[in-house]
Amino acid sequence: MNVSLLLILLLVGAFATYLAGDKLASKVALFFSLAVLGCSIVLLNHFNAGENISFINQWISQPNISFALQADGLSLAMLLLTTALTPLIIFSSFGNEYKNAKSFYALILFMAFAMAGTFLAADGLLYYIFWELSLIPIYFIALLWGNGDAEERKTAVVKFFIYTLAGSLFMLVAFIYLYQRAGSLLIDDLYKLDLTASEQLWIFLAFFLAYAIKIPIIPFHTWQAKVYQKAPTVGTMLLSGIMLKMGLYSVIRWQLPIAPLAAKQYMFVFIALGIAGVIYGSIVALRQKDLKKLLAYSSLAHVGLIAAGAYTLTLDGLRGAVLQMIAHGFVVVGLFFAAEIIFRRYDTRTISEMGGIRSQSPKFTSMFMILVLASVALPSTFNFVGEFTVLYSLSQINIWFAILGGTTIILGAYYMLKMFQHVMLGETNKKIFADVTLNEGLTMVIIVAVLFFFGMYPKPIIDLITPSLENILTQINRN
Amino acid sequence: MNNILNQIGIENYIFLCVILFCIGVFGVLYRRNAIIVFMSIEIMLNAVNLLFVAFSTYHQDAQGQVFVFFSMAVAAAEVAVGLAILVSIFRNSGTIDVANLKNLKG
Amino acid sequence: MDTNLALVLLLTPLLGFLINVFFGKKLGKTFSGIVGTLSVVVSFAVTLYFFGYITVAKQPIQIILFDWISISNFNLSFGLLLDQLSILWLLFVTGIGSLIHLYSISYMHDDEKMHTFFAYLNLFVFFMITLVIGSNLLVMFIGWEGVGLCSYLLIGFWHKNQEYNDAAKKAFIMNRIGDLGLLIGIFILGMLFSTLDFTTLKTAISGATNLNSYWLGVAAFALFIGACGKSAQIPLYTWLPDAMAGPTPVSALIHAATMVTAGIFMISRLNFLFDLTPEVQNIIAIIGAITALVAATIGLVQNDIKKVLAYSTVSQLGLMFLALGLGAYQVAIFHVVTHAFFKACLFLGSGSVIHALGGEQDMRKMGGLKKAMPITFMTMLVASLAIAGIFPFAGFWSKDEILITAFEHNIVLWVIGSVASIMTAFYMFRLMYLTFFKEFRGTEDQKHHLHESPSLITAPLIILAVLSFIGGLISLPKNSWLNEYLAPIFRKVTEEEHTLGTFEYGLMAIALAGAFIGIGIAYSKYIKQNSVPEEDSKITGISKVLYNKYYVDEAYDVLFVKPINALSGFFRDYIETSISALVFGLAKVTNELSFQGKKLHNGSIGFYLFAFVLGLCAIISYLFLAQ
Amino acid sequence: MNTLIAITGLGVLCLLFEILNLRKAIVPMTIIGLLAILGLTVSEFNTSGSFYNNMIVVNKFSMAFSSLFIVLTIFLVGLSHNFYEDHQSKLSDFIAIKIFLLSGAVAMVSFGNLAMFFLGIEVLSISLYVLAASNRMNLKSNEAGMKYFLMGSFASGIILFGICLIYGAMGSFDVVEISELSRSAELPIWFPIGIAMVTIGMLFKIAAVPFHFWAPDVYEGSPALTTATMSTLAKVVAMATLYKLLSVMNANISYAFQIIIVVLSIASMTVGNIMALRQTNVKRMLAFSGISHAGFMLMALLSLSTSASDLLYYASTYSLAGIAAFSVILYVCKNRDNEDIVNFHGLGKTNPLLAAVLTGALLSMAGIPIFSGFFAKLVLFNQTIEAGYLVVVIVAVINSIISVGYYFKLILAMYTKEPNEERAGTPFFIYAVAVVSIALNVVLGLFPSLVLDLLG
Repeated sequence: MNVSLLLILLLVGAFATYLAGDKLASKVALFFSLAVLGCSIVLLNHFNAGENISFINQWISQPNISFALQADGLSLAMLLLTTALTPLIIFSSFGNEYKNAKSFYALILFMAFAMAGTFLAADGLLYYIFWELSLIPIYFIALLWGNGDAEERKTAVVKFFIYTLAGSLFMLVAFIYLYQRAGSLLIDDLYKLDLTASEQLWIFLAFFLAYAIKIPIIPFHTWQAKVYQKAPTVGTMLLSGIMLKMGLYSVIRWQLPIAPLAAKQYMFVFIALGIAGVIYGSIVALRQKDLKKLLAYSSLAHVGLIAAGAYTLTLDGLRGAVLQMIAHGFVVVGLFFAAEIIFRRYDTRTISEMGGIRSQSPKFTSMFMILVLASVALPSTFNFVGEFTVLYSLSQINIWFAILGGTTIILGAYYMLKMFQHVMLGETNKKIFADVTLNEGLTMVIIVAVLFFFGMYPKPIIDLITPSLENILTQINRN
Repeated sequence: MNNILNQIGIENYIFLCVILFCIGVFGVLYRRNAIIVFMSIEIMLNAVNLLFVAFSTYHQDAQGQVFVFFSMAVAAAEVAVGLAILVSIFRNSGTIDVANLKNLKG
Repeated sequence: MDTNLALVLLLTPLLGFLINVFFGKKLGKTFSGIVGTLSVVVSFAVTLYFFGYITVAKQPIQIILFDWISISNFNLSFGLLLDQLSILWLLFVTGIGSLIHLYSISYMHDDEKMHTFFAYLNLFVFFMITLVIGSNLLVMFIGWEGVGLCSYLLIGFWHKNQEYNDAAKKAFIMNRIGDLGLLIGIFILGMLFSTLDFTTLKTAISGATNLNSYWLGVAAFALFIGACGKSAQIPLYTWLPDAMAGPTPVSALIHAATMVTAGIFMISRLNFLFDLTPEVQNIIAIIGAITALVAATIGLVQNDIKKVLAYSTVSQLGLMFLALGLGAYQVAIFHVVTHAFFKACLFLGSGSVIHALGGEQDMRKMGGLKKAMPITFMTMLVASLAIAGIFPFAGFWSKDEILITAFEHNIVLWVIGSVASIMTAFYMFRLMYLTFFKEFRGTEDQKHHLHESPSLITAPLIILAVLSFIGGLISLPKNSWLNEYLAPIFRKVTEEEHTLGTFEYGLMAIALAGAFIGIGIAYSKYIKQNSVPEEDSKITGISKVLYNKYYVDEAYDVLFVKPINALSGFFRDYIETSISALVFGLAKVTNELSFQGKKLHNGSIGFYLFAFVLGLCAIISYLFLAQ
Repeated sequence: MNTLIAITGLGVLCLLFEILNLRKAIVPMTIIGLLAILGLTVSEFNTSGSFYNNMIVVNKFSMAFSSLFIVLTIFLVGLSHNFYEDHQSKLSDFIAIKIFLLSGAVAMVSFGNLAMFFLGIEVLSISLYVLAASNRMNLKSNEAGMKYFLMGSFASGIILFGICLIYGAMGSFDVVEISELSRSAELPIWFPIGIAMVTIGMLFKIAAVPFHFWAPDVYEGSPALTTATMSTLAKVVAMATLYKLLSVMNANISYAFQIIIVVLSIASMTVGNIMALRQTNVKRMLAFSGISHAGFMLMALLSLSTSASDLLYYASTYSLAGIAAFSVILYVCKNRDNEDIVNFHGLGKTNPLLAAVLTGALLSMAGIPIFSGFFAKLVLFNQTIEAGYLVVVIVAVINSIISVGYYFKLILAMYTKEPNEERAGTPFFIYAVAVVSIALNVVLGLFPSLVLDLLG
């Protein structure tokens, strides 16, 4: 039993969903995503039992490309994030009616397939293919099932597509160049390479372009807010919950170990960029009128911090980054789902048109409150663990990084509570806010439970990821 | 045969043919009447044919002359097709001025 | 055994919280109130057990529950530490906590969200206990932020009023500013000593030979900023007066007795660190003194009964920090305890007044309540005497200790402290006179409804009044039980003991005199001249400045809030758009090129062939040149 | 060799069918015949040899490309059934012409002698002239034919002149001799010029900048099926021939010449992509995209000795995608006077299958992974970087970004716009061709080694 099974299952699921027809599509998709989740948990056990669950096979002889899926702790963690969030996201969409549902859910599963592949691929080209592949489903999801004015949406989505593609194509060039040097794209061979400082710099930058656009790091973030706003909430969840993490994961897995010299030499620049993102994102978020846009900017701030952590090249930085990735994945999905719940009832995303929900639905309010608190990293939530570790690593590099990055806990509290106050509190709203349905409540509860559990007991995840991160660190410090 | 070539020298043949060829080219470039353009193209081809013959003599080798037949045949076929197209154009537009063929552009 | 008991102590309030959250509505108001109260009472009982244990065994109990976060150079476990300090704190947190819960059952009975209220209170107690008994800085930080959260929830309890929500938000964010400082301090300590556990940290620091005093100082200062945020010191004090938006019991519990003392707790917890950084200690002392004075001055002219109490709280906290800064931790703690008694009493009393007047908080519309509500009056009088520092009430001893310590270190600080306490005496009795003496100034129907509060409200008042009367006994000069008790925690306790000479008696006399002076002024102004503070509009001059709290809020608004929002608008409207314009610009350029190119493909065969020939010639000639 | 004869025979057969009133049978029979020929070719794949004293030289290269051409022709013939429904009487002629065109193509890739090369290219071109103008009553078609004819024959003149110069320099038409001689002594200046002129002639055929001007006009004017033929078969043939010409005739290609190729390739892709952005006529747009693809394929000429298989792969993926795209275009634009992008509005709703096919084809052209176009670009980039021309690759990358712009314009039109009206009928042949070709494309993407190892 190895990881390729997962991908096959997802792919089969995608087709099955499409064939199931509009009526059953959502159920089938949910079934398959749950199956995959279970499957990945089984794999996790196998992995912890020390079995080899990798799958490596020659694919193209000339150029020498292999179909290599390797699962170490890091990959598995991200894989679990993907396979855990996918069913949640699908389940969360049960409240909505989608035209042509079969294609919709098939695309979701296909995207999950591509993203899982990205996290598992251990061959540069394979990785790149999955990376690109994940772009197509989200493109169509955002384009066809998105909301708002069609023309505006089109521009936003096409911009997003071309923007990300542009970035990744330079990564492709970098990969080809690496292939010339290594004669193979297996990640282990790439780690073995010793490139000159200038080569590393160029490769690093080529990768950086791809990742900075995907993550996004300022100033490459302009696609984000609009797409988040225009995409259907499910798409937004996929984007912000998992797809962003592809970029961050790739930084840790590919960029840093392959070009460590550049990473070390220009560490401060990239940390500074990340932190600038934190502050910039938080400040822009302060005065957003659209709830989803506000959340988009908040996530810009958070990923900025994560990126900064990753670029510190310390164990804490990397570990904190990964923890924060997972935590942020859940929180952001929860928050966007909350936005969707409100939208289902008020049919608006404009903050000024909300308010007074608390007196209508205390249940929903408390869940939303918890999510807000988690996203501002209140201790005992999962995000605190990540944020603390990241900030600690920053403080080890330079105390000022920690102070500036730490402003996120002030500014974050500011814009989140401001948002909460205007969305939930105040005089009872005129519009009717039906109490949360069972499905909605269940989704929320699961997310909240995860956040609290790992907030108090992150040990399992830490134990899972630490060895592979240490391994990566040794690669980074190899010369 | 041979001595003539010696007296005159292959270069001159080449120059002659190049000049002929260029005449053809300029004809194609500057004349607007399709028929004349065809003729100019023919001039180009024939210039080449002449050169073929010259070279074949120069090399003492018959292949060149054989090739000339090929090229003449091909040229004939080409012109046949060309004229056919020209006729249908004349039917549809009533002119054979190539400068009027500007419907397809941009 | 101890572990389980400790867990009971910690988790019963949480249990109460959960019960009230999930079943509160079904339980009904009274019952949910009882549940909430019981859960705290249970923890109080357990605390008493531990108190007995510690006084006998003198050995702190350390409990490791599970591994929590791992950092590269050390592991953080989720552990509890029950030593003299934490148990002392637990005593009055849970003790006063249960009293206030009891009080709230009656006080909040008319509110339809009573169960939520109790849920929040229990949650607060839970987090407060976590804060106090956490065995390392990060567990403490959980409680630290948790109580901040609860205070946010409780200040904004009446969430339909956006002003209250603003106050709540303000409190949370101000606390967060402090929390950042605390975090930075934690980071530095972690880097320096590779541990955040209190006991190991203590041994590490006291054992260490060559300490990096610079970083140590930075850490101490950062931690102090955290304390400022939580304990409402300058410059982060402005949230506390606004926090009075919350229900009165909340003000009593959180914003007077317990949460705001967290900063003092943290500093005394880390006394071994602060002892090594005298500069920071000086800063603390000075900040404390200034805060005491400033807050007191503002308190002089406030007309909202709770505002007065709030500012007096800030000022008292200032005095405690003064003591901390002078290294007299046990003195500060002494004042914390006594202050907890009488300030809780005062708040609850004011609560009962407000309750009686149907929510009226303006003292100008009160008066003459003495006859109507004698118990409230008596208890509040005791408490006021205590806070004013009248012999032999609790406040007298603790405040006097502080002043003596101040005098020993620095005369100026002593002067400031004394002035502050004179003012305290003044505004407290201003409050008393305006509220209880003379005739009633409120509306008619209020007058009709005037009544003494039910026993559930008065009982806690009485208990607290008694405590604020006898509270001083725990640390009398010469034979101070408190100092004995805390001896294991602090290093220099013994040197801090001062001999009772005539000189000390003199200081006591001066302090006492000052207190009487304050009361006297108040008496002459509000009883003799029978004057009532005039309308807000008529207030002028210095008192206007004071009445408007030195315009500090406005200043902050102009200095921080407005600029950030302006910046946000600027980013949103200009930077964002211009960046994306840059991206779109590239697309536009290519499109324009394409447009120009269309003209080139003009459909003319002549031109096409011309281009053909041109290309041909170019290539041929290039080849020639290349030859 | 047998392939060539068989194909010619098949062409004659088509004409015979007409005489024997077997019009119905023509398309199926031709397809069967071509399949048989394909089988023959594949079976002979490894038997290389030379015939008629080196007039024709058969080797892996020629075999591989010949099979590709045959496959493409099968698709084109399949499409013609539906395309020529209206004027059945011409059916046999058009199909026969296509077959002869194929024979010319095969001759071009398996020539051993410049005479054969010249004949092949003329057969190809003349058949294309005819096809271009085949819609007699339509002025646009006439104009297209005329433009193509004039410029084509002009180009033939250039090629002929080039051949003549080569002959003058070498005294032989036999490529083997020529290449030996070219290696040996130092040569008269005519020789490189001759090579250059022949190359330029071929560059015209593959529509590389600045010899591309005819392409958009002719593509737009000609009947859609002819356009399909030009943009897939003809372009690929010309490319392969050019490659063979250069690789056979002088393996040690001069640096100056490489520079020229670099410049032309960069120019072609840039001009092609940028011009395509603003096109509303789909055929014209694909013409420009074809120009850019020619630019990509020119990169193969930078590493002549090694990139044969890469070129083959690129050619097959590109032409398969082209066939798929054009089959959809044929379906959509049947009975329309133009091929404007408006006709594609809402195809995603009215005919999701074909819309998906077209999307796939465009994605493949854009070089999005899993479609073989991506791997084609990849291997070419790989070769080019190995040859040391990183700059070209960077430009190519930037160009592929631009290209996404217009490919997605079409996709957007299909999925986001409302359909203007229903299209009736589901012509079997078109569906078959579309699905099979895109399927082949994807298969090539999943197993690139199938092709990449053929000539390795």
